[in-house]
Amino acid sequence: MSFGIPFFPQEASSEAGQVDALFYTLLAFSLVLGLALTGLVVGYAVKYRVGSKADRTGKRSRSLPLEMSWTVASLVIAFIFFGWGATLFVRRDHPPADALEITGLGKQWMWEFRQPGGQREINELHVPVGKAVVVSLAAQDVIHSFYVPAFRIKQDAVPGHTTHIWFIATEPGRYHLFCAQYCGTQHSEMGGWVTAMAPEQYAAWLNSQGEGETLAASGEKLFRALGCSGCHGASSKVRAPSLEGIFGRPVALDNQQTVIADERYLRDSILVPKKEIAAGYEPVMPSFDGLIDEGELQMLLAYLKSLSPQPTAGARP
Amino acid sequence: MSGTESIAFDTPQRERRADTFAMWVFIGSEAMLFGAIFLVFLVAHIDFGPAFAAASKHLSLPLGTFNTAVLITSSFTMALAHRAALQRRWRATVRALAATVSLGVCFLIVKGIEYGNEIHEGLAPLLGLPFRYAGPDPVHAEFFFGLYFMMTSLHALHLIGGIVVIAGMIALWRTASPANRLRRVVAVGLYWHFVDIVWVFMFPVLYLINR
Amino acid sequence: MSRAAMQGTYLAEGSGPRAWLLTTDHKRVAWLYLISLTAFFFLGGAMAVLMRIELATPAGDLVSDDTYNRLFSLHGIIMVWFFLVPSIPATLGNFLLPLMIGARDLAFPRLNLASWYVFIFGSLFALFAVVAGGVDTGWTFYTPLSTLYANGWVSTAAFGVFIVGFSTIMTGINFIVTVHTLRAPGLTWFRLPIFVWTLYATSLVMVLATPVLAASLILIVLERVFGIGIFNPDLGGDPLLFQHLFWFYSHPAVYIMILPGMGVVSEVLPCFSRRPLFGYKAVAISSMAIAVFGFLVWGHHMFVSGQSAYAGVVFSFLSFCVAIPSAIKVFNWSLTLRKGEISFETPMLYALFFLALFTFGGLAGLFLASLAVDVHVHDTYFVIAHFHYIMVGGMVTAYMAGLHFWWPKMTGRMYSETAGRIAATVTFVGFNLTFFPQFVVGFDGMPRRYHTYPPEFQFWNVLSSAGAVVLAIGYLMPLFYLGWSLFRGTHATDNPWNATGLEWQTSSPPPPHNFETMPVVTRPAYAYDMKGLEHERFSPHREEAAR
Amino acid sequence: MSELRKLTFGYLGLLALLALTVASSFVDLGGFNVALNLAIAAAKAVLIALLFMHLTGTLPRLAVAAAGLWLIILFGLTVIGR
Repeated sequence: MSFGIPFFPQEASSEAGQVDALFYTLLAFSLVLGLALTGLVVGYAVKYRVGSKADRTGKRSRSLPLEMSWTVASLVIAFIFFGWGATLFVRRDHPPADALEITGLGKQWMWEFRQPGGQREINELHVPVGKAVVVSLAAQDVIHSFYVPAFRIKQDAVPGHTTHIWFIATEPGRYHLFCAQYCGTQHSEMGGWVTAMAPEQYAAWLNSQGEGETLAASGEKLFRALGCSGCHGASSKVRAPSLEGIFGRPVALDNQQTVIADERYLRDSILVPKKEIAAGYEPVMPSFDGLIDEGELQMLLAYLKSLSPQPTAGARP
Repeated sequence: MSGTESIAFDTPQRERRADTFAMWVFIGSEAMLFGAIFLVFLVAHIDFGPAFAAASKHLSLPLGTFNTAVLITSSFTMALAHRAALQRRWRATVRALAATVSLGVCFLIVKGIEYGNEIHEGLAPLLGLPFRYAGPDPVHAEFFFGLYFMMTSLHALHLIGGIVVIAGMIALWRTASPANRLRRVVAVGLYWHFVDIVWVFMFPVLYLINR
Repeated sequence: MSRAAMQGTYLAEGSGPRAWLLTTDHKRVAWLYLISLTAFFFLGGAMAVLMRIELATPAGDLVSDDTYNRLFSLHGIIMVWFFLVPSIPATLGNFLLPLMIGARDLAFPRLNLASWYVFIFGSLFALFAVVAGGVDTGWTFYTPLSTLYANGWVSTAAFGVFIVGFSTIMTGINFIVTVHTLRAPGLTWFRLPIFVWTLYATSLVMVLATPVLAASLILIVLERVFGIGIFNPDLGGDPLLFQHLFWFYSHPAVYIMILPGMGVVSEVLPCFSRRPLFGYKAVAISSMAIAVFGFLVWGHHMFVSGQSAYAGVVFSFLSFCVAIPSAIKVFNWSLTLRKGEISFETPMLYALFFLALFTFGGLAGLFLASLAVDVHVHDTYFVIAHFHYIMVGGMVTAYMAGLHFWWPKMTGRMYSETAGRIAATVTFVGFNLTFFPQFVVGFDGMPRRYHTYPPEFQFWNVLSSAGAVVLAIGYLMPLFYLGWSLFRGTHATDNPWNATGLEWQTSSPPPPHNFETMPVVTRPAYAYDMKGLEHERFSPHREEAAR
Repeated sequence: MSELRKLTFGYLGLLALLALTVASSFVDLGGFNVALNLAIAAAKAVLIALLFMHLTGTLPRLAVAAAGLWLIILFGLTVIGR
């Protein structure tokens, strides 16, 4: 920050420093190579300009060893950068087991978040510093993208899919939250702030917001209201699989395959129940596609997950 | 310029070689178009296999099979036209071309009857028509019928294009030089066979899902 | 000036509108394209300038958000499909391909003219959408925004682009067949000028990728008009499938755009350094490699879209691979200058600026191929800067290089060399001032397609907007001095740059069927070091200056 | 006459393959019905290309090979990407 002109973005997450390390290495490499080539071209242009006395004798036009060596060198360098970037990237899929789970729903043109305790926020997201936070993202209408530059993270929220993003905030402060995927008229106004707070302050803030109903509790009510419990409940007449502890468990299907009951499976089972049928059951479940919206689906998923002993870890694809 | 259509060529032989090649490149391009459409269907089929299989049973297998046979026959007559044109037997060529066009029209009529039945049964989710479907999972059955109408009408459009071109060729038959007649028969023949091949894939993909 | 000098050239063959609008001469069709594409270039450019003026302040004070969204959508649609994709192939390529391979015309002259009419029809169709109310989906037409929520004339615009696609395919087929069947005796594949190689590679991409774009656009129209839910998750569709289909075309499309530019530079650099192209075969083969590899990397537009991490890793790996052929080309171009006799006429200046801008734009591509960094800069101004460095800094600069290089051949006239050099330099300065700040503000986190933005980003945006004005001046200048040269320029000789290509062996401008006697080729391309060419050098400008 | 013979045999072969593919759809082959149908369709396409379309010469084969390769890319990478 010099004269209020931002040259570099703030680093405020555990990820930021690592991404920047790669970024600045790439920057240094690009500058060295780019300037070297520029220097070479300018040097040649001056040395061999028309009428200069430079020595132009000797064979040139083609040199196999030279061409081979820069091809191989480019390949090696490219693979180093590839490996480095990919290693950092695949971590996105493995949030720590004890992460705090917040749901985020993108709609035209706002972000709606729900804390694990049920507190609702619009265009504001409060998170504790030093603790892993997973935001599971859904979109109500079009594709949106959850982007916090200071954390160096971004993830699209796609209608019909559940996606995740996780981070550990390291510096208390208020950071921009943007929607990075063009989503219609007020795209540039969609966003707000992420506030990272010390854990004690975060706890105090949560208290001041009052105890809301947790997402899982809302989901349980919905589970009854939609009649799911009529078949999946313990005392039901229709034979349907029990959902106790379903999340993260392998499920045998009637086509001799086995899938892990992850969020994708649960979502599909609610919306497209005929797609994967648990072995030994009749395909009698109706589809809830079009009957519940993304927010309600998030509640149901939260409830189903809460029925498993280890709710967050491990089972993410 | 001895009898070439384009001033770029010096002999009709070279021009015909270029024509044939151009048609094949065009066919490659068309193959990508239909490939993309088939990909869309494949992705949906992976997601909703059972619903698609159930919906597919509402299509008319006898009419579909009959139409496939009609199109294969039209390809055969087109091949006969090509052979006759090579031997410069022009009357036979025109007859074979006319047979090809008639078979193409026959295909379209049968397809029209199929469409009519499906619209009558309420299986056409188009232009605000009501969708009445008795089987399980009507949402994705509707999706199947949407894809079915999209794919078959795209194919029918290609067929109509071929029919119009062949009909035009027959109408202008007298004014064309022998070299041009042969060129046109070869070019339109390649196109016609390609449209046939597209249907050869479309038929099992749409009509024969886990029947 | 004198009618006599034009006697016997393609320009003298009738001059009424009929003679031009019904021509099948590839040289005249090239002019039809050149005029229409220039109009589109300035139309799209005007929209860009309006956007930059809006972005000079953080608030949305010049135009409303809806208007702004329409501006960038149309800027993208016009620049990509009505300018960049056809630009070099349909103008310079159309004019030069038969000349360079020693043919009387393209294989299918009438198809060539038809392609122009289809282009005009399709682009006017799309322009109608603009007049009627505009499109606010962005040029990418992402679903479900474009299918369910956008309220502009999306179907009309998409259909217009779809029609223009046919014109692209026609040109592609024509070029491929021409290169295969109409090369002059002795002109083997490895004697072809690189420009022909790149046109061939580009045509390949046009023919194989455009139909997939056509399919995805048809599906959008069908979904909007008939309600078939192919990309609508509520009806069972998948919005991400659209992105796959769209980028299967649109990533290779950037190679459609840049490959011919690479070809132009490969002609200009050897000519003005009087050296054969360094590593000719490597450059030729890497052009083909780019055309093929270009199809394997589309997933890098979808790293944060929710596709599997596994796919992300695969696509990132392939993206790094596609960087190799481009790097090889840059090395080869640079080394071509070695031991040359370099002079700095306008085409050469543009070519050298291309080299610089393409190199830095390409290096920025490494950041985007690198997964973890892409997550941060994806969909920000960093991406905008990257592709403008390639598309504008690279492609448009190469287009200007080619236009100035072959202008004497096309018109038989010379332009003012001083004006040309000034324009090239103004463009280079203006370009960097416009787009370099966007790298910084993108890394700072400013997302693309933002009508308003947080005030701390203003400094960089003001720089960028100021640069846009300079850049606009740089692009307007050639309009005047080239236009002036058409009527008042000195007459050009047949080979003013003393270049080696076949196109320089016929008169300037060429006769209607290109060559009085069919050429026979006995030398490799760029034989600038062969006896008889080595030190001879003739430049009308130098003579002019001496006078 | 052998040319005509070839065309006729090709035509009859196509009809036989059509009958085969329709018949096979009435038999449950587990997951292999689709694969069999596509294999038969491919066989029919090859018959048409070779006999009716005279797919000979380097250039046409080049065009077909290119389209085939690009279709593989399109299908392969899309399915991986999902």
